[in-house]
Amino acid sequence: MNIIDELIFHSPALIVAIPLLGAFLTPLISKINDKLRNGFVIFIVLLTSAIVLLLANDIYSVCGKIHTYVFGGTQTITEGGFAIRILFEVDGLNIFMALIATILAIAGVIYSWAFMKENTGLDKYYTLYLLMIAGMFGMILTGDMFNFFVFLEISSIASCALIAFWTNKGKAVDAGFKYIVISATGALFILFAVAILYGQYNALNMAVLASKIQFSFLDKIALVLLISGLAMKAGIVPMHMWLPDAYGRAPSSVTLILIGVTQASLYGALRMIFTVYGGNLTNTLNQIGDINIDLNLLLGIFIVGLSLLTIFIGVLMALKENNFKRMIAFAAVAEIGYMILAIGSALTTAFSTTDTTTGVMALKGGIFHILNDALDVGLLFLVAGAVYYATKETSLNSLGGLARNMKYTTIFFLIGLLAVSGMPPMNGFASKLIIYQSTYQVNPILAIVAILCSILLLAVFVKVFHSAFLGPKLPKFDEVKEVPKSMLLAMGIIAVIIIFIGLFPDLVLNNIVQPAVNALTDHTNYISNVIGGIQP
Amino acid sequence: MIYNIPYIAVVALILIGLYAVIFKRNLIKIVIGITLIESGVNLFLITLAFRKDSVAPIYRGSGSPLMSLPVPHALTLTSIVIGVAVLALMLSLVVHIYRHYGTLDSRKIGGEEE
Amino acid sequence: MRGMSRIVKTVTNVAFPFIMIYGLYVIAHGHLTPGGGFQGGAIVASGLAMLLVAYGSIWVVGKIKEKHLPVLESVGAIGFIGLAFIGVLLILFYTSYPASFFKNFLIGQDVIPIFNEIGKGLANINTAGVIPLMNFAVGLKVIAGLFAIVLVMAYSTRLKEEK
Amino acid sequence: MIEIQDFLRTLGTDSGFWNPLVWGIIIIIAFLVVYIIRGYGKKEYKKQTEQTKVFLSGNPELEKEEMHVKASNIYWGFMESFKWLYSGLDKMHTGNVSDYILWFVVIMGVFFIILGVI
Repeated sequence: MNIIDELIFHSPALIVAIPLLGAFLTPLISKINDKLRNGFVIFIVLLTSAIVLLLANDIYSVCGKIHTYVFGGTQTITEGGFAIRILFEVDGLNIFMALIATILAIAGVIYSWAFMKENTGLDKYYTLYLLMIAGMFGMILTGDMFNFFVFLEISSIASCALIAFWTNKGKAVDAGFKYIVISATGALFILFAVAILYGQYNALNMAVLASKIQFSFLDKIALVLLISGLAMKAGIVPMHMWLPDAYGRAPSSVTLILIGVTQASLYGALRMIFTVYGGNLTNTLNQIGDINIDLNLLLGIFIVGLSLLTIFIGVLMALKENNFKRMIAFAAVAEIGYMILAIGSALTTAFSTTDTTTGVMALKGGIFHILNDALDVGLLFLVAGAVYYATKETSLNSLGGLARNMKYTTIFFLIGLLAVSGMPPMNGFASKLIIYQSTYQVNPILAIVAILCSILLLAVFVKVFHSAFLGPKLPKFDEVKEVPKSMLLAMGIIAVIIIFIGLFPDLVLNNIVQPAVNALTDHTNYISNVIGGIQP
Repeated sequence: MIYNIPYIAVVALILIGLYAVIFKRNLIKIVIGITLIESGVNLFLITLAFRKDSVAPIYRGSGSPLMSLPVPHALTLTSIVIGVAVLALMLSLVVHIYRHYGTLDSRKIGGEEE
Repeated sequence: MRGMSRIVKTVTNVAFPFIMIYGLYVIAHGHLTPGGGFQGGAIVASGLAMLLVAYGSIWVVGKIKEKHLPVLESVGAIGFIGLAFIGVLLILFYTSYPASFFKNFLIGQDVIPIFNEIGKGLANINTAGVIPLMNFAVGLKVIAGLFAIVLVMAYSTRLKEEK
Repeated sequence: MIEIQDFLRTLGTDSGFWNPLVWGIIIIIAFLVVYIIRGYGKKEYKKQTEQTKVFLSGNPELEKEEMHVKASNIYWGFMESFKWLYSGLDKMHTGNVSDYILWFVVIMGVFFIILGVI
């Protein structure tokens, strides 16, 4: 084996370990020089990204390949048949989420260079930032339920401290406190569910659990606790209220990673529903008369109901809001609604024997939208941060006429605006088209609500565009200059990716999204690949 | 019955914790509520490890053939460590909130206009 | 925070060394008996917190340079992750070694004789390869981290009293 | 690996399609149309003359800050007609952390009932 093969073999561990090592090296390096520290952090993130790309290349080379990495040993199962080793299991969905996280991490780190320059305590900022990135990657890559909980807590502790990073503002500290209360409670209920599952099956590994699960009474309780805990972390209405607080008060570079953490929670919910409980999804729960109510139908209808609420309330609150970042945060809530709308519709149909294509298509749209949402909302938050950096204003009421001084920022905002409201030729169009199409086949009302809310979303951002960037040049903003180059570079990276995906959606759909969908729907492949057919 | 008492205690602890988080206004009491939930979950994990007539998994020479499971012990320990970190973070945020607003009433904080 | 009465200080003086020794014992024997890096570190940190309560934060801050604690904490964390990394990095030098992250490379291998000798030798006197070393690293991190937290919190109460 | 013609493949659904080439041409045509229309504009427009001054039917020009439509004034009618909805939503968003957890418990309870556990 040459060095590249070794690197690929060890990559799941290295992706988490390198940011972790970098995080604790940062305070030591920042004793030497500030610029060196910033460069070091960027180097660490780029190194991690390179390894992610290597791993992605490896995963996509063979259809349905799952890379299993064992910590501290070589066999997945110890002598005596105990599945107690910690495994990292990387399949199409994991690597898809890891690619999203990579883009966000690179953009965030580059953005931080200029954005956080005037703050003190930057060594702690970068330490926490890398810890947050490590936690996010860990949540995405792990194949162990308890390990998932640990990384969830790592990422939420680090992100909480970063939300409250501007401690001179009371609201930021308040938002940080709310976030830690929410995430601690959610994570504890997830831990409770993990404990229930462990008590029944003596296993913590997702694949082993998936092969053993019986769907007994206790498993139902565990499912409820898992999904509601992860749904709260993912910001689904009516558990979304922490999200505008946290997104709105955190520094913009932190918000970017927070989006990744939120979506990692969403990934966790997907993994729990489709993989761990995947074999039991068509279990009949109730019989009313002649009608059998299956689990997937019940779960799907519940999730669709929540998603409609999420889209609707998110958009309506965004229309009313006058704080720039809080408004984008509410729009982000609505965007999350689109994803779970697609996932819920997929659940209602994915396992019926008569209609197999609709469910897969809805799932495709939903997963594609995860990528697009991260990029669009991330770009908008970066623009909001740039506006704050230039003007020190957060309220839209006191902004105006910025397009005259901040040309590039305006263009980036326009790109983000078009993308988030699903206009061609941006990436939001492709995924929303698939979502409308597939939900229309499930129930036309769903598609109608989705399209209406998409139009309202456009209205929201037209309001921002008008009040912040258009209009006469205000005298108090005469001195405003374009933001520094590193911030423009970070926004540019995301904007270029948005336009690329927007122009060639089919390419992305076939090469990146399709393996993720396959990984979700084919849960027997997951089990047999990871534990190798051995029944522990 | 006697073996069910820990589970009853788990549910009671979690419910008391949730009660404190939802209905108490003092931030310190909310923090205490979260710690109570955490203790409930930890107690649950520890209880799972115990088998009837089992001994701690470190004594090899004792007569009993049964050992309690070591894995949930490790899980509980990790959970406690995380709990300490969360507790410290929450309390330090409460200190900051008190410095800004001069109160710990959760209804009176964060409502000011900018 | 101001110091407490002479009785408290005297009792602290007597109890402090025993708490330290006990905490360090728990760290050092973590792989054999119940305990380990975190538990021992917490014991040591609670001993230091007792010092803080008895003598007051002003006195303690005068004795300890607060900015050195984060460095100590980082060193502990780097030690832990570095030991885990060595398990992977060995592959660079010995191609047939079954390396993996968190590999316990000091015991049970024949590829690297020198490590094997040390590992076996130490294994005979009741060690477990890298686990005690990791316990030391974790203990260092926990002592520094918890003490820094307690110190900062005591510091903030001092500010309030001055108001 | 990815080949050149993969870039030009069509994303097709039953109700629409997306082809980079077709849409690229359409966007270029749209820009051309815009450019042509722009070409019909006034040629005698000159910057920094009396022409560019604001003319409000002879009224004096307002301060720049008053000229700009504030964000809270946009969609005023929409807000007004949906007041009943927004009053409910405002009541929901209390900003109190206890209520957030209360919603979580409520959703968990609903979920318990739906899955038939209780």
